[in-house]
Amino acid sequence: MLTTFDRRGRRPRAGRLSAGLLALALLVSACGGADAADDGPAGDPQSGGTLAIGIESDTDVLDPHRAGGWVTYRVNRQMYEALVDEDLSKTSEEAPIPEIVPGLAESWEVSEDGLTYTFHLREGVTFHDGTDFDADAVVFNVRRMSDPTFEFYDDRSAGQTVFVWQHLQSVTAVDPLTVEMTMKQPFSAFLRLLTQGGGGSTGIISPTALAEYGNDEIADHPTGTGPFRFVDRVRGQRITLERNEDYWGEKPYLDSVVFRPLPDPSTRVSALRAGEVDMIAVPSPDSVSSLEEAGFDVATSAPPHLWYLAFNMTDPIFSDIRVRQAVNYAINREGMSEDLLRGTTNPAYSVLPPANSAYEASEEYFEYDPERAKELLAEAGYADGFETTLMTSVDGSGQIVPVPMAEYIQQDLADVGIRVKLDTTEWITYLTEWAEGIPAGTGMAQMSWGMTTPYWLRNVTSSTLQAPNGSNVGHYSNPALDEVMQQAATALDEATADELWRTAAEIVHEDAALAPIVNDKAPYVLSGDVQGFVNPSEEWYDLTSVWLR
Amino acid sequence: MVGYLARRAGSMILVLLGVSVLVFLIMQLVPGDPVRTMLGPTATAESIAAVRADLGLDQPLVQQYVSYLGGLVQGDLNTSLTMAQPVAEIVFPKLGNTIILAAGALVICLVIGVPLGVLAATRQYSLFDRGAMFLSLAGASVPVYWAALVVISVFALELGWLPTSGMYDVREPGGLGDLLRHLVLPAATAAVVPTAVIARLTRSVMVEALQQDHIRMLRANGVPERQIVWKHALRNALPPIVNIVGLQVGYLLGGVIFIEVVFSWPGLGGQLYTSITSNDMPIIQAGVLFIALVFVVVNLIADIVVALLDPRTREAVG
Amino acid sequence: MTSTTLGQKVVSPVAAGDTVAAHITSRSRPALMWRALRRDKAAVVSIGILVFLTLVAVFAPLLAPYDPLDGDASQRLEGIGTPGHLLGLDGQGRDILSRLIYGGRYSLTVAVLPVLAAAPIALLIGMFAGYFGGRAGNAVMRVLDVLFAFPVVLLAIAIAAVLGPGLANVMLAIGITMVPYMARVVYTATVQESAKEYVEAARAAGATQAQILRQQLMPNVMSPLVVYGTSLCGLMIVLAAGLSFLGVGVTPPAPDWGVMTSDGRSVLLEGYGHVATIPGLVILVAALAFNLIGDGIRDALDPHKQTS
Amino acid sequence: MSGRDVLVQAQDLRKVYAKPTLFGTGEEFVAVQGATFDVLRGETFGLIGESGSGKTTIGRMLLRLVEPTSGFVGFDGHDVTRLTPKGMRRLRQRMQIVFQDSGSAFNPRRAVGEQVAFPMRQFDLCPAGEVRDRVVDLLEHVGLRADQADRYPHEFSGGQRQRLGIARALASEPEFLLLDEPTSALDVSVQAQILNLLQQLQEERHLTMLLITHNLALVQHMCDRAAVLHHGELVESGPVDDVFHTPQHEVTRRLLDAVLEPVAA
Amino acid sequence: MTEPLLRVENLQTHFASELGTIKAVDGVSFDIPRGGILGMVGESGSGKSVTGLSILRLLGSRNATIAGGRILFRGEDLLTKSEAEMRAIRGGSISMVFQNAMTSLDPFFRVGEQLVEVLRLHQGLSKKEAREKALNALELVRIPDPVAKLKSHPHQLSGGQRQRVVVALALACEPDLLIADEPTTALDATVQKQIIELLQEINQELGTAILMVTHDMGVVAHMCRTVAVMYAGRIVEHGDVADVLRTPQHPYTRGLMASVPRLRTEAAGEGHVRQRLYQIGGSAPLPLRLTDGCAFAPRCPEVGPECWEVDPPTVASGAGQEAVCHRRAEEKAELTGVAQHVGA
Repeated sequence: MLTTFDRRGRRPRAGRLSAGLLALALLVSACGGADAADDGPAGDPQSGGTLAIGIESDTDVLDPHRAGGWVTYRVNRQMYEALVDEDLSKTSEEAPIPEIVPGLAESWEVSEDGLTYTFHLREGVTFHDGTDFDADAVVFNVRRMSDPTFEFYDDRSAGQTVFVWQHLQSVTAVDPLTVEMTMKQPFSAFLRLLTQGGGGSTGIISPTALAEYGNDEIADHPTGTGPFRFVDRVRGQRITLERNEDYWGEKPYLDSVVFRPLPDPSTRVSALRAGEVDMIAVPSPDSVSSLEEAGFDVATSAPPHLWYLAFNMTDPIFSDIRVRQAVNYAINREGMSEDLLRGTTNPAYSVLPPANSAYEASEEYFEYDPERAKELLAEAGYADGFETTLMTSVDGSGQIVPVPMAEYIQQDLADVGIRVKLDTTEWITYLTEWAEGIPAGTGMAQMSWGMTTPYWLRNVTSSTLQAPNGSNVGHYSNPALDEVMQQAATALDEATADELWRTAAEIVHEDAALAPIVNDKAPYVLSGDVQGFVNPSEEWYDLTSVWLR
Repeated sequence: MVGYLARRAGSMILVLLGVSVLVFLIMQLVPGDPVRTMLGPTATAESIAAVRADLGLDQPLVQQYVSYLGGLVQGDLNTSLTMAQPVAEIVFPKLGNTIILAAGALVICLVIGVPLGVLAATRQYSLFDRGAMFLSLAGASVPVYWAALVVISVFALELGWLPTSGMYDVREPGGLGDLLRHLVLPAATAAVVPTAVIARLTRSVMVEALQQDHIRMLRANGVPERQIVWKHALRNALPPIVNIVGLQVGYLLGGVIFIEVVFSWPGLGGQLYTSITSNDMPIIQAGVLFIALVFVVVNLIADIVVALLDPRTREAVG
Repeated sequence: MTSTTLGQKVVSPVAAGDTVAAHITSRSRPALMWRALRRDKAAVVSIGILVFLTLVAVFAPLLAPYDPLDGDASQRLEGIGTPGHLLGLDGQGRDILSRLIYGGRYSLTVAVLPVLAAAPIALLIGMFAGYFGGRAGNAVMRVLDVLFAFPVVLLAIAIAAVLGPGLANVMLAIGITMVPYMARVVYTATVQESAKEYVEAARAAGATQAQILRQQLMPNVMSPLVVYGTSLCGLMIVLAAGLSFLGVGVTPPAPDWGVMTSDGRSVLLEGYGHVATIPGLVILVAALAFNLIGDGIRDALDPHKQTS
Repeated sequence: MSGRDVLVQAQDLRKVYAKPTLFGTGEEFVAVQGATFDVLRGETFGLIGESGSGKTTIGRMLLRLVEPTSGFVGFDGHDVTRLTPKGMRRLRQRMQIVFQDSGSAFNPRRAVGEQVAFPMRQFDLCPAGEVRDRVVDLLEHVGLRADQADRYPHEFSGGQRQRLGIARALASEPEFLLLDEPTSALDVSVQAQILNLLQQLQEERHLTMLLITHNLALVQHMCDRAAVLHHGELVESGPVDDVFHTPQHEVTRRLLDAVLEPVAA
Repeated sequence: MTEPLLRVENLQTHFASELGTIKAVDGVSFDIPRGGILGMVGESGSGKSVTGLSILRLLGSRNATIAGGRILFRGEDLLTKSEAEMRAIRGGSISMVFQNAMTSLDPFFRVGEQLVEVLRLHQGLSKKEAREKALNALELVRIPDPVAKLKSHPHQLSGGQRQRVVVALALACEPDLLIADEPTTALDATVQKQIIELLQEINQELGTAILMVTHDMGVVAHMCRTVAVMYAGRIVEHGDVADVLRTPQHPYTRGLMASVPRLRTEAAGEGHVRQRLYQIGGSAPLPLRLTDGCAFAPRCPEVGPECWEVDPPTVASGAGQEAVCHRRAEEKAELTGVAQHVGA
């Protein structure tokens, strides 16, 4: 959905008043003077101002290599850049998958055999501390993440970014502006992974700063090359960034950006309503329409996000494909998206999220059909249903509103005779338990995840990545799928790879190995003053284009 | 006095040691692997093992505890597992914020709770007394987080008098005035339960104080009731009030979690809650230890104040 | 007997004498207490409320108009007075009234059971430390000191985090958390009672330590414990609700009142205040009732009130 | 008097308390020092002193309800201070105490009959089936009614409670009765009732009694011999007539002088 | 006849209770002349303390009411005064000391501060003047080292000293009447005697009239000029101390006098038979007054049928001694009958 630039209202007040306070409030609004709606064209972008963003949790470390999670990456991304970037200036409608564009590397070549990547670096780029950006800086950073023999090797960075560097053989500075990376095997997703930030990201840190502050302290002194530079951070209160006046590219309009962690959804919405922040992430679904009514803008997108269930293949009930299919049929994804989530998500029928080169709409799979589900259950010998457990977190990054959603599923499944108990855990604990694999006795586990590369599918279905050695938490194993995914991963060009990934996705669908539920639209709610914000097909955004009216 | 302080300090250290052992033991039992959290779902078993070894989490428990204690003695509070930042840098500012919130709440408790209790006591069984005591009980029975949201909705959104959350304006962090504006709502909400407790206690000790023989003596000497109540009876009732206020500090320090969450107050309570669930041992250890320390010190001060208030014990302390 | 004129034998007191208490009191202590409690209107109303809530919870299947777990998402968040749904529907389109009716099963259990379970433990610890004092008693009190220095809510969260969420675990967490507080009440009472002469009299009559503890002290330290425990029940409902709010409490979709409140808070400011407010008020009423009963019992146990 | 043998013997009794201050234990405080006296079988011995003179502490030490810091207590040949807990419990059957009525001498939560019965059961003095009858007998003997056995302490007046206290003390059929200010909280008319009762019982049961009081008239009325205490030390002792008529010590003289007789000037 | 300093007429003080109205003081009348000392004796619950408190209207409890009568102080009825006027009287012209010296002083304030507070309140003195007068007051009660005592806290004083301070506090504003409610009960015998002597001296030196409420006939004997014996809310006998103690008329007074153990003046000798004390059976009733008749009837050794039904009459005997008793009335009637007979 396109961001609307010209909605009325700045810092509108909430309209509903409790009866007892009506008179008082009327008095106050009379004195204060209600904000007049100032409709009209947005006008030309103008520089200046401070943008305050209410984010859904405090951020992790401001060290791009070490940091995990989207929330942190959204901050780090404004300060750090990787060799390769994604074009985030287009909405999901304009570009369902962000295009890979030059970042700190102006251009690159991949050898025929897919093993050697040569990056030609941008000239005249300096880090925020004045250090020049060059090939040595790149090598320094890559070795920090991947070379245990390196003085500044950091095992946490390595752990976070292993998905990027797992096939790296070596990295060398050919000349001050050229870096060469050699792979042990072809790795078609490599360039896309360089742009990702869900886990660790590959933003380039000033080697001078790293050497000065060390691996642990660098997070307190973020020093990158990005459009914004770090000002200060008061943990739990704010992170302030300011415009990098020396930025090599298009300079931001904003003087500064403040990220304010507001973990409680109601508080976040309140802060926006009260004008304390200009923009919030993850509004509670129920607040979206009333915020819109109150004159706020809602920017949604179609990021590579999938809220899905993994089945426990070691469970005697769920090892039966008919049961898995029945569950898939029994869930009313439309209803959940529209009624419960108030249109902040789209129903998901494909295990590959839309923002993905291999995505194709696959509605033929598992459209809501409770009768079909009952039949399948009867065939499987569960005419009277059965009892099972669904594990879910109570909150967490990208989880939307996991408990109400799980309750929704619970009710849908109850309609076809499956009696579900919910096992709810706080996010971080849940992550650990989830990563250990679905325990015996529990039939399903919920997670939300996704990447713009279809390579992601391997994470959750490959038999080699069964938990606890990977994220295939349901211990799904399908040799045919493994084979296809191996080919896809090592394919030399993206087109071939995508074709293979589509086949892989089809296998997963056929086997009903997962139950995709919804794709988040990642809504952001903005005050009418915020202009130029683009919500792209990613879990993060770029702030250089944003300006304040 | 010196001897007394030394004894109390000794027992304080024992209490704190006990607290640290307890925290350590409990946290061993909390499920969830901090390293897994740290490295995310794509991390491999080897990289996890490497980080665990790096952090010393693979050592036997006793050894972990001893080395922790060793560090503590040298003033080293370790580094947060999830935030990769020295614990002191995280815990101290947040402890400071929590203390600001607790102090704000305490001021409200005292300004409202004590007079309410005194007035109720002087009008024992009157409509005012019953009303005030009923209200204070009701206050103590309200789910705080719900009350917090109602308060935000009324005073911040409907009326727009005060900010909804946070400690400072993020765009232009102001000074004390800005802080105070942000403090009012969370402090008032946090104060509800302790105000009720203090009001009720004040009432009951004042009722007792007003029944004492010397109060009758004052009445027999024609001393005006107001002077009797506020000068003599309250002075006599003060020691138990001071004690309960000390205990309320403990409640406030640990009990403001809900307030901190709803008001996004960057305090230690909320931090500890997150850290418990993410198994961030060093933060929890330090956080709980410092809360315990503040609690113990505040109560020591309360004891000393009580002793100083009472001329019968003043010499023992002074 | 020589100089007495009236007292031929030792004379029995006559009916006109004795104290006020002797005239108005009934036979047994509990009956007396009940008599005093009955005069406390607030306590009587509170008992009525709790009895009502308990009966409603017990007969929930007969009373609830709908399944508390089954909702209709298309009607979600409809307000109070929706046809067929007196108190409206929640975020899952479930009937709030039905959930409230069933919710008592969780919330009232959470309120009462942990306190009941913690009481005997607290009694044991408190009486031991209070009566024997000395080194062992001191050691016990120092351990309690440690627990006091540990903020209650954090301790409950930590224990709940260890045990995992769920009704039973919440109760266990709350129960454990409350032991030191209840033990201190018992301890104080024990120290006070131990100094009284009836304990000395029992000792003079050859009572063993065990007899003194069980027969003499226990009945007397029970009453402050009962008073405190009753008030704690009120606090426990609120605390349990708080734990649900933090996600370490009773697990959804159980219609626990705390869960309901925390469910509703995300829409509290969106014009659907009823979802959180209705269960919030029920919690308030129930907690208040426990507190008022606690007050009532305390007053009823107060000899001054019994006789005046 | 020389014909009678010694039942209770106190020798050089000493009790030191650590003076409790607000913060832990402070300086020591000598409550009793060098108390030596004998109580002869069948007599009433008076222990006279003002408040804080240590008279109550001495009484408690005789019954070993308070552990003496040093000194010796003999009871009919037993070394009370050295008995094992079990031996001590057995001996308690023979020595009992009546407290000053402070309202707390009875457990408020148990029926008084039960409390009077306790020593009977404890010392196995009669078959379980007869306990109830014996309690009723005893209550009636001290001037209470049988139906009052099921009542609770607060339902009695001060005088009645003192009768109960006497009944309880007698329940174990003791030889020695320690009376700790038994009438100081009572009105004079009730005091007379209680004193008469005690005298009557002493005659019936050949009791040996030790009366602790500050009331000299009471001592003269009740006692054969007496000792005067001052600041924890015995300043004078002997037959009541001697002590009262030829007081040797200034303290005794002062106490005698302070007695206000209800006689018009 | 000069007007008495205090005249209490038919005072009725009632307490509401579950059992009905308790007439704690039920028609009590008495006079105290200027400089006089009246002893008011009775057992606990007889209404003697309530009488004292009623005069200053210090009953406190909400279920206590003064239901009738007049309290004339220097001719003015205290029951018609406003609360503010009463405050000026309390501690000013009438003051009161209570039973418990140990707790009658505020432990948190210095002796001097407490004296100064009262002095400034009633006499509007400057701080300095008040301090001087406070010192005078302490000197008056013969406390050793009064200058130092001004700076002492109550807990630093002995029981006797504390009671002296209480007396000083009561006398600081030189009242005309001092109501002393069992001021020596909690004190040791030696201290009791000192305080009684002190009160006597003050009475003589300053002419302060004293209402001495006590249960101790010994105290009455040693300091009072007149005595009123209360039983169940009524005065059953009053008169000069010498008369009442020597020839008590009411059976209750007689019983009271006989039941107190006395110090013998002569040695009893070895092997004497111990005498029993006289004892009044039963215990004091609750003054509910459900029926007419003598409240003492159930315990009276001389009780007759009319005692249960008819309120007893007041009988005078000798110089101002009066008792309220059917028996004495009968006897007197007989005597007068004899006298008349003789005279005729």
